[in-house]
Amino acid sequence: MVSLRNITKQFNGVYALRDVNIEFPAAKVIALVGENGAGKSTLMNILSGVYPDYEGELLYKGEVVQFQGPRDAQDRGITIIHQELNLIPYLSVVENIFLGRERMTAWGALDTPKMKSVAKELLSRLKLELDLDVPVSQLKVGECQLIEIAKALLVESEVVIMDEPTSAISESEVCALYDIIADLKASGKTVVYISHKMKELFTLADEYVVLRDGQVVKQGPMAEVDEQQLVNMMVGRALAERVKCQDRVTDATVLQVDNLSLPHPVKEGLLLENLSFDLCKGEILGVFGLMGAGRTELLETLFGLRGKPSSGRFTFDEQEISFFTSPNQALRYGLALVPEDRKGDGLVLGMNVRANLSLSVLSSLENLGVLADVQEKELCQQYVERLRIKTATDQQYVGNLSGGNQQKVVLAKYLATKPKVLMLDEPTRGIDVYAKQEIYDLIREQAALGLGVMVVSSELPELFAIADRILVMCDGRITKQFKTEEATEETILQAALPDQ
Amino acid sequence: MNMSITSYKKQLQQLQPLIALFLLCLIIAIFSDRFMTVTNLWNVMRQISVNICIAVGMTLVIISAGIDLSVGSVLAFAGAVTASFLSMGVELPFFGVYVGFTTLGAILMGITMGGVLGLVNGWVITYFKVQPFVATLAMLTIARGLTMLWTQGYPISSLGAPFAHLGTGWFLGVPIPVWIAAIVTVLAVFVMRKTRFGRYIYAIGGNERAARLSGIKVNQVKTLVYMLAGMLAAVGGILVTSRLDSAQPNAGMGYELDAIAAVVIGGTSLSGGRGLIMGTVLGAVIIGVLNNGLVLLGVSPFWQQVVKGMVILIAVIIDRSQHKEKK
Amino acid sequence: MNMSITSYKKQLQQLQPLIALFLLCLIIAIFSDRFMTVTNLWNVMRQISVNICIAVGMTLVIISAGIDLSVGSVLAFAGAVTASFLSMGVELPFFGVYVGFTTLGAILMGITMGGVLGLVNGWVITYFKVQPFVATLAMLTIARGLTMLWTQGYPISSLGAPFAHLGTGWFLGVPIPVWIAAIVTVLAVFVMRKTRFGRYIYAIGGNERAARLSGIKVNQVKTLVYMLAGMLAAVGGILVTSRLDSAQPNAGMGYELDAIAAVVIGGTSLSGGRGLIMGTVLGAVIIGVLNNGLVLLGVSPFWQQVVKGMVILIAVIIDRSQHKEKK
Amino acid sequence: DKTQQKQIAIIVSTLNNPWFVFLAETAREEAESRGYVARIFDSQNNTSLESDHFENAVALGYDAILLNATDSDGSVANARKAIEAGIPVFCMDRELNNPNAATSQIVSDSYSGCVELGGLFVRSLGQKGKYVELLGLVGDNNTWNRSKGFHYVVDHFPEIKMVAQQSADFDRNKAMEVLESILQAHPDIDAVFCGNDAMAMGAYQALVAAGKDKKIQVFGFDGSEDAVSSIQSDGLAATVMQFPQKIAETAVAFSGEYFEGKTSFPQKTLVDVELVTPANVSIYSSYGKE
Ligand SMILES: Nc1ncnc2c1ncn2[C@@H]1O[C@H](COP(=O)(O)OP(=O)(O)OP(=O)(O)O)[C@@H](O)[C@H]1O
Ligand SMILES: Nc1ncnc2c1ncn2[C@@H]1O[C@H](COP(=O)(O)OP(=O)(O)OP(=O)(O)O)[C@@H](O)[C@H]1O
Ligand SMILES: O[C@@H]1[C@H](O)[C@H](O)CO[C@H]1O
Ligand SMILES: [Mg+2]
Ligand SMILES: [Mg+2]
Repeated sequence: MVSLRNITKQFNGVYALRDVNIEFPAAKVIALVGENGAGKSTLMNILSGVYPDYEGELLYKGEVVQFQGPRDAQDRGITIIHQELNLIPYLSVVENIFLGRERMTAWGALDTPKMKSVAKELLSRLKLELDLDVPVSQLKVGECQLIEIAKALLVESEVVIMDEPTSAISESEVCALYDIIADLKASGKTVVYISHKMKELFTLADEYVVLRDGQVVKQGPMAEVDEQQLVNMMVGRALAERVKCQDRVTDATVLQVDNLSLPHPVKEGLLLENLSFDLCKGEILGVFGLMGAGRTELLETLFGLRGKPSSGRFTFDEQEISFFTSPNQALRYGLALVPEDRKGDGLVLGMNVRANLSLSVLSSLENLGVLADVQEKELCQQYVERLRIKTATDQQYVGNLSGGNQQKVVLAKYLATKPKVLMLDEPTRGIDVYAKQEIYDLIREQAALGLGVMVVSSELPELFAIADRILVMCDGRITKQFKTEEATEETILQAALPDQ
Repeated sequence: MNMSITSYKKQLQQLQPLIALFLLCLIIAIFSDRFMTVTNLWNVMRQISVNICIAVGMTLVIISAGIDLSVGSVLAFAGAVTASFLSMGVELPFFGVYVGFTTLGAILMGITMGGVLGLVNGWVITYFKVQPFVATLAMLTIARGLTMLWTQGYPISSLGAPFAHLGTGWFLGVPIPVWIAAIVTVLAVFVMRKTRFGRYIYAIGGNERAARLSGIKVNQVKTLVYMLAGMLAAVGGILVTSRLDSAQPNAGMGYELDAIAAVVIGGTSLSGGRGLIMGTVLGAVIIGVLNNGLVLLGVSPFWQQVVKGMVILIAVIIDRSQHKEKK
Repeated sequence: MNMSITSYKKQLQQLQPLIALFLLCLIIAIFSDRFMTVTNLWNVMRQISVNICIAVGMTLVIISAGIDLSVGSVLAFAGAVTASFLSMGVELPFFGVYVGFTTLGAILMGITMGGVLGLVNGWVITYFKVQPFVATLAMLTIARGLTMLWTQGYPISSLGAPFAHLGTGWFLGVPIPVWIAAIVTVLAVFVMRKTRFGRYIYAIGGNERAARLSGIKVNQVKTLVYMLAGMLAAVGGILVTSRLDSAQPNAGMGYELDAIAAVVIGGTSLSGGRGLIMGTVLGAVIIGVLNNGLVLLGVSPFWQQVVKGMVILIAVIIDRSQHKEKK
Repeated sequence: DKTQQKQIAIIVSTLNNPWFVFLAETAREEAESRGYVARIFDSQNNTSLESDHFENAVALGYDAILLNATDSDGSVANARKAIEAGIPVFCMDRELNNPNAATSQIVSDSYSGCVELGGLFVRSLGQKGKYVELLGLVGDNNTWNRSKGFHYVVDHFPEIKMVAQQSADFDRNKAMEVLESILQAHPDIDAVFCGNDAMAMGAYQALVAAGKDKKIQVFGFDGSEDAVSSIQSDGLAATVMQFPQKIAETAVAFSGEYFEGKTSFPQKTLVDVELVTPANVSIYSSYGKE
């Protein structure tokens, strides 16, 4: 269906892709894999017309094409679901789905009823029940991602590219997507599927293509490789086996929450209801839940971002505190939060690595009110080395780093505050296997130094890999607490599902 | 954050500025029995119709996440162009038969000129990627200079009865400027709610990148928006000129701020992506009633400025706090 | 996109406006031999020192992703306050001994007043979450009204030799207003590069939420920024008053636009997060040289406006296109 | 009996210039002292806003309007509106270009004042020298009447040369900045003629800063407080005293006569102006005589 011939793309003289040659056959699902920054998104942006300037040739149905823009590619039958969400926050669900492809009445006015009925049908295919008139800004990331999928399905296309379509969707909710991909395949369409979740790839894909540093490492049938081989090809080396060491967990409680309740900001009722748990020094506490279970709210409430809870007691480092009222206060006491949305909440993209890294600790880098450049530089160097942040210099714009390295910068920023408790919200979202392992190591390392750690994650394997204990949340309540070794996927999911 | 363009009725009910307007009217009516008279209310309506025309254009621009500081100067330029074409018509007596046509022709020339200046704004913004604030700030100066050059600094007066009728006449018991403002409003509401173009303006203001990726010709839409804003400013300019029977080279100075104030009081956020035409109209009415009321209540001109600034602030804060609750 | 706060030297080399300034000076010097004289250059410097003071404050505000439209009115109010305190000092002859102190005291009162109005701006913006454009637009009106009330519409003149010296005097061969502008600039460069506060301003402008999550007291920093902008506007007001030996109630009208133009020509983006004080100073110099050059070249006042607008546009476009290449 | 009280609207072009504040305040005080209700409307130099004020004044049933027009042409339609509604309009200071547009116009005799000033100017320069003229708002009749009166005399002397003519909008700060730049191009001038005193003071301030205030003579117009005291202390060379108080009083008096039934008024009443020089300055004060 599509052939890429010697595709090369540079950004400011740096190669993102170099001489890439790939064939995408019809009626197949092709997994495109690679580490963060390998060039997957860039390649797909070329294929879908987002980047009209590149070297090399694009063959579509046997003829050379040069798309002028995304619309051009779409009209010829190539659709993409982008890695980042591309919805208009204040437009409603229907309005977003039909954006750029509105149905009109004979009078030339927008045909809203028609669009609603089509949208309804589309969403039911995705097993998503939503008020179509609600602005998407009120939806959660996962729901938005499903709307992106619906949007792409609206267009009749020959090639559908999905760039990490499930990064914000829990495993239990991707089944609908699997069905849709199967349908597409059955009707002869080509699906290019990008994901860091190995399990999905092996379920879905017929073929794989591995990219590393902007070059194709290998292309072949999925059946001929196993997970370990694929990972090795991506990374270019074998990953070491890791062992958990449990003996770092102490019994010194560092954080304790009793009966925490938080009112819903708009509706009647509670967003968080009677939560009680504690955390010890050196312990890694995992928090699991489905989309919208209230995990982010919990962390943000503790961090002082959500205003005062309506009830509850909070003990931190043996001091009883009536909950923090601002991140500033939380950080001063030694509670840090690595937020879920690293670009939106974690980083100042227009500043360089060094300025981002030192942002929370500038007061300790002052000399008579003047910032001490040397100390700042040293601090930065220290963390770049310790966390193995891949950056040319610490003067590099943080926006130019790969996702995994951005995540490490956020992590470093909060570690630099020398916290007693570190909370991480989806710390490895959209991050490749290798970088993931590195971040797990870092988390363990910190816990071993006596830090209390809370990790919110939607991926069970992740929690099984690092957590000592797992809290399960559902609808703003804690439904179960497990010691990791006593839990199974089934028991956890059971606890996470709302009991109708 | 309930400003999506759906469920329009629900939103209209939530138009916070209505409360502000109601309170304002009440207070004025309590202290001045002149306020609630028919002539006074028509007066107020006629006075705000220019601001409504400009502010409707401004609303489109602001919803698209832009801003247009040049409207006041564009208004003056369009007024001057119209007036000079009208005067030309008068100077040639053998064209007398075509007076009707000439009036219309002059008006069309004025609106076209407004559109051209708006187009230049749009072109500079989309083609050279200059921020709207800067591009239209430059146009504010340039168009004022052009007006001065065109008129040589002198007003152009005595433009003839048919033209003057536009600004001062009545039709079916309603002042003509009010008709014009009403038509502009209805058209704009229709465009924003019922057409693709309107939808695209919301989309671009909400997330320009996403709009582009959805295949919307962002530059084209934006350019058109600035062109429309220029044309509506020109309509305002023609009304002003007609009311005064004279094109003033310094007309419209500072009108951009009045228009922006109307938009903002009407609940449209300056960050784009949301907003309602009806909100802006309400905002313009509030400002008009306020100006009228301050005079009726005999507030000294110096205090008027202080009070006006405070009322704008309070209106916006009321609006904001209501939204916050909803969030 | 090369406006991070690192590698300062590299950035200074890249200050695009320098090219614009150089070209401008060249053109003027070719056509007028009066331009490159010492007195004329000091003159230009003295004239722009007020705009530099205001524009430096505006730069802080804009880097924090805000805007301050009220500076012109705040300038007038501070000037009026200072002048009236000075006149009071003069009216009481038995305080004669303290004239020196009274001058300083009046100046401090003026700066304090500017700070207070700025504080109100900051408070409205951070506490009520009103958009800076709207909050300072309201203040523009309010502060003008306050000035009128304070002066009752009459200028306050004859403020005494020591005070007049501030605006007209020389020190070590350099006009005192130029000294003041230079000190303001140096302090601001220092604050933005070398202090925590400066870093926080960049961070807030770049990503306010990330800044808050990093433990920065965002509201406090922002309030302080508006307060500083108010104080710097007041410094400008005191200079204007001293130069004219009179506080004019209508002083400073439209100065916000000049200040914003200086910031923008200097390469600071209105979306916040980046920008350099030195860029703004350059921008102010460009505007000053342009104004001076247009008069020296005998350009008609009407054309002056057109040319000014175009030059602003061209300067910004040059700047922008250089950045784009780099991107 | 409050309903029987006559109401007078005083519509002024702007309150951003003390001259108009004084004019408006005097008119109001005068009207109130005669037992009328008087209110000031500020047009902010905006003819359209002035139009609003007229509509409001008509709707509110004012009995007379004292107008200081924003524009000699642009205000004609506004005044006519009131006249058509049966409300008399008395113009103060600024003249309308249509003699029938107002009930009566009371203005300073700017032209002959400047003819006189021109004579003094020529004498002071010894019939020889270079000068700069700063014009007021170019849309205002006063600006041109003053300029024309001045040139009527001065242009007869070929050795007196005008080297620059610029507008400074009757504004002190603008005048200062414009003159600072002009001085660069023409450092050797002997005098500056300004269309009002605010500009004269600004120009003078520029000369002080350049150290040229003793060499270059500045001539103004108005008789503002600043200008009078500057002449007293050897600052300005001369100004022309207008009597805004007299203008205002006449306008109010005419309104009173109108209320009593008089219908015909002189189309134009010229209020005399007087030359103020260091020799006679002691008998003058702000906008009037001691
Ligand atoms: N607009 C851009 N400007 C500069 N560099 C860019 C740009 N977009 C991508 N890059 C660089 O190109 C390389 C490839 O990036 P790309 O986004 O394609 O990676 P990816 O394989 O999709 O990674 P991920 O798994 O994190 O999504 C990276 O080094 C990235 O930093
Ligand atoms: N500002 C808000 N206004 C209204 N509802 C909100 C707001 N923030 C969160 N909610 C609601 O609170 C619930 C919990 O959301 P939260 O983001 O904490 O979920 P989560 O468990 O972190 O899931 P995920 O991050 O995977 O989406 C959801 O039902 C969400 O709709
Ligand atoms: O006569 C007045 C005064 O001269 C004033 O200074 C400016 O406006 C004119 O109309
Ligand atoms: Mg990617
Ligand atoms: Mg979450």
